[in-house]
Amino acid sequence: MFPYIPNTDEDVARMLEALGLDSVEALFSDVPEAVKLNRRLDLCAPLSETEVTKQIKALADQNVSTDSLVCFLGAGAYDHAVPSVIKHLIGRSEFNTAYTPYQPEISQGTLQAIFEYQTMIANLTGMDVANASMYDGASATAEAAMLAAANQKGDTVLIASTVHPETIAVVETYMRFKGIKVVQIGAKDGVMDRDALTAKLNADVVGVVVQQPNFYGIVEDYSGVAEAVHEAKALFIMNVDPIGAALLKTPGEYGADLAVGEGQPLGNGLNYGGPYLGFMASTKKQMRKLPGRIVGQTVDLDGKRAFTLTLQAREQHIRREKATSNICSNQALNALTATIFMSVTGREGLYQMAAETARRAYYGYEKLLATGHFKPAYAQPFFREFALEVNGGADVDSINAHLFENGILGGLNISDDNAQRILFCITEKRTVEEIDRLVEVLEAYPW
Amino acid sequence: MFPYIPNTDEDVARMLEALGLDSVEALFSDVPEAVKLNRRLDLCAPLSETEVTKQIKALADQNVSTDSLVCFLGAGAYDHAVPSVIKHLIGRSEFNTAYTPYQPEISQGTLQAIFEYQTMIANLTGMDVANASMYDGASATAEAAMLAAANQKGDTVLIASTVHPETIAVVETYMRFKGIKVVQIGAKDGVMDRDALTAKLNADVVGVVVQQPNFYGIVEDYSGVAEAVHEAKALFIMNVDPIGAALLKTPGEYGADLAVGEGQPLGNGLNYGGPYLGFMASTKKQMRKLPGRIVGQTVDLDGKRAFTLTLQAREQHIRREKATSNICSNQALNALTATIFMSVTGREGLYQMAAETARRAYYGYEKLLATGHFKPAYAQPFFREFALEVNGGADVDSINAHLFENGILGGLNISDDNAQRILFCITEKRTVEEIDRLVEVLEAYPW
Amino acid sequence: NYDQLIFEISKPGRSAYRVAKADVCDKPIESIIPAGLLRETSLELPEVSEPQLVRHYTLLSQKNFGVDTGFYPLGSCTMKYNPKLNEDMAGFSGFAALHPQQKTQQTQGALELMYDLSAMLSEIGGMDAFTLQPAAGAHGELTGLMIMKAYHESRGDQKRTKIIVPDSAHGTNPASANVAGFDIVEIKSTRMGEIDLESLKAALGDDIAGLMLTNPNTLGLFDRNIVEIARLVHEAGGLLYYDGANLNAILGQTRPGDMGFDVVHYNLHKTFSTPHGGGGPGSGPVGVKAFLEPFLPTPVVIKSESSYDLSYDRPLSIGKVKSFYGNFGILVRAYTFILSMGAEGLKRASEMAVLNASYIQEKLKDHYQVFANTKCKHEFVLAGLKGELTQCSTLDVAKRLLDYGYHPPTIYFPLIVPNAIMIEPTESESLETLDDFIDIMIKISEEADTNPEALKQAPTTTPIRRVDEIRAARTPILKWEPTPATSEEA
Amino acid sequence: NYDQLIFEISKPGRSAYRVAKADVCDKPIESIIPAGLLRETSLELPEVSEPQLVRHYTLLSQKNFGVDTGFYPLGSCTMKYNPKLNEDMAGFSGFAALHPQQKTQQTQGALELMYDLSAMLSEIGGMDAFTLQPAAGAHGELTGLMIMKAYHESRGDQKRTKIIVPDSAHGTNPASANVAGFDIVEIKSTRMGEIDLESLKAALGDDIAGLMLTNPNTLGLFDRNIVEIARLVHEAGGLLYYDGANLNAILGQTRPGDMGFDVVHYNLHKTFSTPHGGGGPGSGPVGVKAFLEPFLPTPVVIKSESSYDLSYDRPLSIGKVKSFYGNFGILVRAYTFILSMGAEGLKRASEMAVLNASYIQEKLKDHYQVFANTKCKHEFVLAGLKGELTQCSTLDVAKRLLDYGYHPPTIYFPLIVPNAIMIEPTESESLETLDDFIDIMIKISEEADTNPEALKQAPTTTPIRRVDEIRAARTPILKWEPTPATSEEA
Repeated sequence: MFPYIPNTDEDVARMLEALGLDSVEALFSDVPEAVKLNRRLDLCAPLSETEVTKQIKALADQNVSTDSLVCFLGAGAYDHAVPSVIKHLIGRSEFNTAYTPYQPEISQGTLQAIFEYQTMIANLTGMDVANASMYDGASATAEAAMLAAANQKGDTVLIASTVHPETIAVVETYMRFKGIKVVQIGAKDGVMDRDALTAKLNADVVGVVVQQPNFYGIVEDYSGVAEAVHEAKALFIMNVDPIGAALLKTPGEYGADLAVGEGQPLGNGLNYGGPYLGFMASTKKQMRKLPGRIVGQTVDLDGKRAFTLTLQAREQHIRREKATSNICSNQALNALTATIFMSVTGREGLYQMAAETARRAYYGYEKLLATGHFKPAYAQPFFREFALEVNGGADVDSINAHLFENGILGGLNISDDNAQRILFCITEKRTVEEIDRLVEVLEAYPW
Repeated sequence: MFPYIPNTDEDVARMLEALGLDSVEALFSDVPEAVKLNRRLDLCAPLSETEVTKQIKALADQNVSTDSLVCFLGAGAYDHAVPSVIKHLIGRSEFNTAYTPYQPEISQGTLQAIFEYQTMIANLTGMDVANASMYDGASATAEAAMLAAANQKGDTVLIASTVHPETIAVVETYMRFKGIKVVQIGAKDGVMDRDALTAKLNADVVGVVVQQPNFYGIVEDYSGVAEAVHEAKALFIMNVDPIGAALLKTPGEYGADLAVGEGQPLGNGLNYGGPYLGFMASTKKQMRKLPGRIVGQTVDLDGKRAFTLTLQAREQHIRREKATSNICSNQALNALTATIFMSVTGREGLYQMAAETARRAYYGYEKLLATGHFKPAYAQPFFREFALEVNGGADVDSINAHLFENGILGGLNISDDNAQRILFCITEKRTVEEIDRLVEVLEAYPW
Repeated sequence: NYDQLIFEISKPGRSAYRVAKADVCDKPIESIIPAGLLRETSLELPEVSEPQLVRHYTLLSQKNFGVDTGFYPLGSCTMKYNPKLNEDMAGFSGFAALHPQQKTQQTQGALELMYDLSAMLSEIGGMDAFTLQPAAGAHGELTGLMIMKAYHESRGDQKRTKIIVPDSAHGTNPASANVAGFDIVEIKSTRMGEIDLESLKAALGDDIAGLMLTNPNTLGLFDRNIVEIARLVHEAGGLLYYDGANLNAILGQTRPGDMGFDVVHYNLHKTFSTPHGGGGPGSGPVGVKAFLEPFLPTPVVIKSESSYDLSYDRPLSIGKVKSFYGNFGILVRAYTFILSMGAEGLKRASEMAVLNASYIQEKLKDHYQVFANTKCKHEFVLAGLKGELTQCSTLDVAKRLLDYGYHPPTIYFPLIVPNAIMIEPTESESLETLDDFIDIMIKISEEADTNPEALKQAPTTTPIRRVDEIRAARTPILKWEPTPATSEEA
Repeated sequence: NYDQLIFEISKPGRSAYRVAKADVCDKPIESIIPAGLLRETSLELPEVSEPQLVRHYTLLSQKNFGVDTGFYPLGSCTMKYNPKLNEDMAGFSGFAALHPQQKTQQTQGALELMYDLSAMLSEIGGMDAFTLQPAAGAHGELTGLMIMKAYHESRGDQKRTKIIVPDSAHGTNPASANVAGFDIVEIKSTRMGEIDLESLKAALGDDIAGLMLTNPNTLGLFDRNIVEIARLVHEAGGLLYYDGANLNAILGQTRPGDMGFDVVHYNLHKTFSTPHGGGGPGSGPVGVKAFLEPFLPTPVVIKSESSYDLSYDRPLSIGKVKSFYGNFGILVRAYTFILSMGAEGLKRASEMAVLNASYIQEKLKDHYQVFANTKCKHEFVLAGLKGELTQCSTLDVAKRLLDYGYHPPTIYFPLIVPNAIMIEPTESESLETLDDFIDIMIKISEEADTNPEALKQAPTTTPIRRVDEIRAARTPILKWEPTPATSEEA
């Protein structure tokens, strides 16, 4: 017997009898002999829970995770606090064993939570509306570019070179197959080169993509960008960090048309890169062009407030090849996680988390500079990450190896031929003791 | 603000106003000044989740648990498999944030689960009825002895010296204050000395307590004991292991009046000794004398099957000083754990778990003897634990230290002045590789 | 509305579990354990698959009401919020997978936690030492009483065989005293549930081992004569036992130790937020003044310069009341709560628990019978519906609350208050919830007059309606039996 | 019936969270980040305490139906049981706390798991290589189609700009082809939902990049002409894409690779038991034949003698479709499922999924309209109620099922079946559940004649009744706004 399969031999016999069949094999008589497998799959035999657990725990134990390292690594995935209630609530099986809420009468839990999520994302980004989630920040950015390409005249997407490389890569893949050009806007002192933007903005451009804070952790000043982009009849797309958004000028304030971003920091674990979630918010004007699920408020037959999937005319199951996107399953449980996270921190908590992150990052930054082994890679304000250049050219990989031996997960190596550079990340989770220890261990490196 | 307290300053002001008070302090004006604390409690300041987690994880990490050791230790707490569903189901807050089911209309979940538990415990022990749980196996045994003392004539409880020492200790404490004598029945070759029993059984005896398998893991033959005990007008109380009960002759089959035991092996984690649960089952005759909660089946106003706490006339909140026991809160969530555990394993799974335990223990026993470094302490059949005497007198503590250095948690040291003895435990969770490695590491000990 | 027992969805051959069979030792069991020692009767446990099982217990859970699903003002039970963080901390494998028989060198973190927790509990209660061994409040009472008895006996004072218990006491108090081998002297309370000093004086004598007291008492009132009471009992050679069930009222305000109590127990599952679990596990640590420390159960966690250890060498100890060291997993939860709240948070918790109770009392006092119209602490007691001729009872009020989505208060306790309704909101509830509860309570008091059937038929919105308790007790059905029809089928 | 939004239980000053403030760097934020870069508008997030929050989402969850609460025969979605063990394995901190930017020397276990899982998926599907990067089924389709396009382009075959999609296909098929930059050629299916060979031949040409197919198809029927179809497409220079949504029908029986498919995607959240999460996260790995391997997204997990690594140096790769390596946590769950089931269990799962569907089909075929009365695989499709003049619709049947405690089947899909009711029971359900569902379905078909209002008014037992979809779409309310009254109060 298999624990997950209730049918007993007697059940099977009864059901076969009802079907007038004499064997289970007969159920597959319509599979042509030519394509029948006719052998056992070359996989393990069924294992007991104890065996499975031992085997998989052995794999997990081969990794050295941030559970046993002090993490100063960011670059697209962030070690912010994950409030304890999250796991307990998303673990409720009414949430996690449900599927897309096609039947609103028995799905108000998921639907209302998404409605709350949409509200929070819209409020966080300062936009009018948000959808129910995308796969991740990178693909959400690509979808935003696709939206621009589908609705604006032209064949070119501009993307700042200060956007995360993984995001640029995903945007490039999506655009390549749709026949849209991707042109990068160069950087100057770590931020988008405004002159380059001006030079490249023309009638062929459908959208301009920037990131805040950018890949180097720098808080860029995007004042005036929206106006320039709109003059070129293109959409201004901002990829923003959701923790940073509590503190920094919002896409809405900058006049963006679309705000996207990676929602991982909103209570989702690191999980070696996924599942995370992408978020997407827009102005009212773009509302009916948004990809993916959207939940709206309405009433039921008795006039009672109710929530339901809406604006489905945009979606693939109705529009098929004319749909604005092919997304179907999204990252609903991660969006629920983000919703609960933002409810836990609330207005003040999220602001404090962001502010404390900035303060601790700044503390670490000054302490690291004080060692004399680093200088700032860029003279720019930053939020949570900062790039340092190694004085004297010591090798960043070797520095990181030294940190690792001391239980510290160092920053990302972003060196190039010209200089050895390291991108440190400090969140509100890092204690002063941990930051001091990072500095201390670095001091002990054989410079 | 405190995350667990919703009242805002404004709420407090409004409520004080309604009360006609001008400060929170005024709420405590009835506390005499002489006993007011008037200083801050000397405890930490409120900590954030991140801080609490770091601090407590540091404590947890100071322990070397069976999660990182291969466990051959038993002696009252057993490393059997804990099916994964248990945590997910007992984590449901409708179960774990409820209290004693005083209101049956909104507590059918807990009540039905306890009814299922009672049924399973009765069936497992071969008894007629069971109560809803006791604190642990040792105190359940003491309660059984109390029951005997309250209802049988006499002032003496006999307890086999092969019962777990912790259980004997708890029974002695309870009896001491109630003015009941506890007399131990000596052992011969690891099992209760029948002649000693016969010699000590007299009219003063209210109950006889034995354990199966006994403290040394030995499966004792209790045939005929019930008859002798009953002849002395005493109650026969068997403390049995619940996994072993699937395989071994039951208390019911031996004619016991009361079956008690430690329910930990039924899906409860080791938890450094608790929370576990005690179970207690009896013949129909003793039903109305059982201590603690009992759930019964009845019907509701509409005639629908329903469950409710029953026979409460026995209990402290009704009977006060005339109650048969003072127990109020029991170990309900652990009993639920046991219920789910027995539902997961089911009839066949629990038998297989017991049988596989016995087979692997036997395999390890033979392998260990084959090293030539041990001889059997007793020539008796065993179930999961077996006592070995060290040949040549090497020190058991030193052997265990050697095992620990190799990631193995050795058996309990039960040496005395005459011999170095070790009590090994092997459950169905131990793989052949792990057992072989135990032997291999032992071979490497500098004998 | 799901209504099957796990046995009723069982079918031979199903299983939710696979046991790996090692390919060594294929011996039949009879060759390992003689056949005569083996079970002969069949093992009647359910046979279900995992999907069925999970659905069964998930649906069962949905028939339960918990703190996480609604307001649970069950007086004397302190149904406060159970922080999820507590669960996570107790779940660390360094605790959850720790074996109680491991050497103390391997369990230093656990021992440190217990040592620290004892110190914190001592500071909170003004006591000198704690045992964490008792598994619940009543178990703590028993332990404390044994300590008191052992103390008197150790001084050769064998005649102190009686414990004074007020008539307002929790039922566990006299029951525990009885189990500890004492005789009980019940004394009357005043109308406010306070100790009647004259009755106390009359009861005191050289046969009295001590007095058990809850303060604030079971009416939720703080006994202002506590200093005098303590003086009287001590003068008579007795000891004072503090029932900590109501500790949530006084954190950071006053301490049992400062009031003169010699022995206390706390309910960690009440005051310190560990989940009640449908009736347990709880934890009932017992604190004592220094002169009673030698009598604490063994082992005691001790600290040396560099490490922690377990001390068993305590000749005056009462011995053990439970295996090993107590409900350790519950201790971790309570420890987490104390760190999370800190000194300020614990004080605030009591303040808000008292404020919430006082507010409800104020708002309901004109709508229900009042027994003792005075300042309450964390809970208060109403004396049933107004209108002597009402057709409805306190039980009806409780059942009607179910229809409105509330767990009823404790009813008919304390015994000294007729038709008692004992309300304890705790600090976890919002003013909005309190206001709504108050509105509903008032509405029910009106319904009692205008539509008594609504109360008497209540509840009607719950998975089942009122149950036949008498039938349950008269013809007890305490376990499931296959019906003959089912047997035939199988 | 709880009906508040989290914003409606919010009150200024409440908080469920405490952020520790370090006592270093007390600088105002403006001295770290210039004021001009800071947020000016207020941040409208709820302010609630933790007890309120936990109760809110607990009560919300209770308004949901999931596999753990009942039968969920949603066709094409494979709502099988989600083993709890999967969750535990994904929760190991060695996985859950692993940072995607860590060096591969620190992530060997994760890489080994991905490498092994790819190999297992290849064996199951008869493919040669897999990417685990796509986050969902549709994402996998898109990835697969990009690979097909990149392949043709790499051969200089620029004119293959079209993808053939049958009219019975899942909506994602044409949508994905469009997003991948293809034009779509829709071909008709036979009455059985099989590919019409003549239509296929007519559509094939040197502008065709490939054909997307689900087999068994969306009617649940196995397309017996699959070998001929593969031959025709390949002969015309096209590739075959296998939509793995229906893979649960054929595990261990036949393999897409053996049928001639060049590219496949699986839905790990369907066939491999990972929870659907209310709509995700899913995982949509894509498998290819060896000649397409160079086109897989980067990075690819590679194995050397002693270790695993991530290879980015793949000049023909389509690039990246997602950050990092895919929904890794979902991969762990699927891996766990495969180990738990083993070769025998996977085969058994498909057998029982097909048996269960066949059994329901057999029992319902006389009570509902049958579209294609033939052998089904893991699901089957009914064509609505019998009786041409019935007042009730397929939607009414679905809504009536809610009253009986069942999640309805997929309805009005596939589009080629009028009034479609698409039933997929999966292997997780017991015969008792199937029989009860069958009885209810028959009862509803009778009610449609005898008491049509019962269907048209359904559901009446759910937290809400039918919703006004038109209003939702016409005047979209997509986020909560404080009502003026609330604003004033605040």
